[in-house]
Amino acid sequence: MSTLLTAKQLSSQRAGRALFSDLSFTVQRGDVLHIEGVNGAGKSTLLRALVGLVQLQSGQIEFFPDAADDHDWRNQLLFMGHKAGIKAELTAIENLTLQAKLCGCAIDDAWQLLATVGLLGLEDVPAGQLSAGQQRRIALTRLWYSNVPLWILDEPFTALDTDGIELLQQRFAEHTAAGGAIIMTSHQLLTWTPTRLQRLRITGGDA
Amino acid sequence: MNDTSNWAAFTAVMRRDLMVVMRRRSDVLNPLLFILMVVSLFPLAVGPGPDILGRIAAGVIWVAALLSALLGSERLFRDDFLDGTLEQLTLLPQPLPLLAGAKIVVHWLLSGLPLVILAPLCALLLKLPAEGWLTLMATLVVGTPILSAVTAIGAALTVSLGRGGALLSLLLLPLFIPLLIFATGAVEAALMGTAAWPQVLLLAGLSLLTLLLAPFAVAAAIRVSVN
Amino acid sequence: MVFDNLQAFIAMGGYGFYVWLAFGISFAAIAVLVISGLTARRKLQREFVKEQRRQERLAQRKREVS
Amino acid sequence: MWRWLHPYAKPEVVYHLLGRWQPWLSITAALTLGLGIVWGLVFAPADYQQGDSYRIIFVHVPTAMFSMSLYIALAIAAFVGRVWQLKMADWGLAAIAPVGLTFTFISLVTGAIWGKPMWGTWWEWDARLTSQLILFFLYVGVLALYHAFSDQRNGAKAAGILAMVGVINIPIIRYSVEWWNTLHQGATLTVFERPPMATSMLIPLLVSILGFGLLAGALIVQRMRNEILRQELRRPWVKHVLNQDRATELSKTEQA
Repeated sequence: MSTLLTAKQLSSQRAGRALFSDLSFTVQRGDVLHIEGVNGAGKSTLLRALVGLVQLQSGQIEFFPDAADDHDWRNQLLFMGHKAGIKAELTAIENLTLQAKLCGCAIDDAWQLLATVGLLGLEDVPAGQLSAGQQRRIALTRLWYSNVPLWILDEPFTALDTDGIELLQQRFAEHTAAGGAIIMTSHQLLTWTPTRLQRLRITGGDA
Repeated sequence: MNDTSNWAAFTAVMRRDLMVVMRRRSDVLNPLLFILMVVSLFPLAVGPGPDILGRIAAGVIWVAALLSALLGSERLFRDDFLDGTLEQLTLLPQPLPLLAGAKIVVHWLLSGLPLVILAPLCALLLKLPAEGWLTLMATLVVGTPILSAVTAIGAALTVSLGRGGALLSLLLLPLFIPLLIFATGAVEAALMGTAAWPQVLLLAGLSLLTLLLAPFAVAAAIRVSVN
Repeated sequence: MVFDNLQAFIAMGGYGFYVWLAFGISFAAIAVLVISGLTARRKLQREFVKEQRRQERLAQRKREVS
Repeated sequence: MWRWLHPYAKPEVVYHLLGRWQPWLSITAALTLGLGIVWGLVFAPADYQQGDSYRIIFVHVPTAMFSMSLYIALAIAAFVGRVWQLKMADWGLAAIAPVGLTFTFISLVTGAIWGKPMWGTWWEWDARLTSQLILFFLYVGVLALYHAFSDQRNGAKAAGILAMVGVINIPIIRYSVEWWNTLHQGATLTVFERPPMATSMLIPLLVSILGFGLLAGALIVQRMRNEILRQELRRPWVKHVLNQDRATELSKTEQA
């Protein structure tokens, strides 16, 4: 199975205004699909619609069309939106382990993982006392321990410093090299050039 | 999905919520103090004579319980909605009603159970005659799960609105009326020396029915709210 | 016709106040409902005009830019 | 069933279909209701026990009847909207709720007004009045929730869930209130439980029941059409409809 996702003729409206219409694309193993567009063009809506959080007006989304068995696609993808999904009352390490438990992932060494994303020494500080970027880093540990093929990331670089962005891009490169695919939005220019990059521009609003 | 992963997700949701609340004990204590204060207002308002107080005791305790359930209900999903965990819950492969059920159980553990434990003190303050105590406790044990489950529906419906408070009471209080009627009716029957178990059984049945159906309504409401 | 004259009709056998109050409130409530439906349509009309102006502005801006 | 429904799920088609019904429905509603009320007020004989006060029955009973069935219709619309993802059903909910609320309000108020000369009090915690009051609260909740959302599509969905929860609760509420009423042995009120009516009273009552039913239909159709326009405001066909509206209005003002 090399095709992870096909989307056909997606159209959406929000509050009666057309956001995008007749979007079609295919994502295959190793692909990076970079969705671009101005503020309010409907990038987030598109990503949320892909995972079923928002309903579209029309269109068809199919996950893993080549898969032989009809397994649940929710197991096979990872979505991260604007909100980090981090509990302010819990420490970094608690957030990490509970999150992993929820998705049923096994972690070898949680402390090591936090060190990888640059949170060495902050493991048992309540997340509410950390900066936005640091909270984001806790959430991003999911990209290291969950081995699902398809990542759908809405502005993954938000609040990260240059080191963080660099680190994340390295992880992206590893993921695509291993046959994973990424659908993402970002206002930041990538300093890394994926081998197979697709750009999708949403003109949005009044188009 | 298999049963083990469902169970793991259920306990994971419960554990996380319990851990969060343990870091913020005041959220558990405040509704209980609220009940205690409401209960102690009544002797001051209607006079401390045991005949009046004893007659209205069960009603006062139950009304206070309803109000305190509303008081804490806004927070049931608010934080999860704001920090994005609610969104992540809906994306899990496990059935959402199951996870909603976990949240209802946690809510009951943190608001219903303490209420049951606090009830004797309230009954004492309101001079409830001894014949009614056992029945009052029984109605609280079987009735508070309804409170938690229905509150969860309302909280899930209004979580994305930001200002839930007054609206939430408008939605939920009519649905609590049968609970209030049967619970206080049971205690009254006990005080008059007639059998109270039919009402308690009825409440238990309602409780089961609510616990069975409410998770589905909560799940549907969550899906609307994260939209 | 069970009433002899208009006065008897209005008096309603002594229950005039209650009968006419009940009918009056009912009529008023239904009238409010009907009128609110009509004004809602009027309001939609206004909103629609506003929307059209907005789109004209957008189109104009586009022409200026290009 | 679903296939047959499908063409009607197109908002434009429904709008024009309802537009064809609306004048006929409104006219027959006005005529039937007028006939029923005038008959009840002027031609029906006075009651031998309650005198002329019983004439309140001609608004009280029809509105009380429909207040309940409209809530059930509300829940059915919500159910259809959820299961078949029919947005038209969601909009129907927004059209039915205000009508149901008004009918409940009327039955409640007329019941209280009727109670004053009969029981000597404006409000009695009678089982029927009480459950009607709770029904009123349920309606208020559904409408308040619907209007609390800025996005009406979400509002309709949320209100629909609440309506379904409410409709499951209605029998429980009714039963509990009746039980509560007998427990506390309130006044045994017989105003609403009448012996079989004389035909001369029954016929105008049936006519006004029919009239109120038609009225509910006409009002719902009116609101449904508004709702369709509101939801589809930026679609080309709505532009066409509203432009036509404006043209006829302008020509009217010119004539005047």
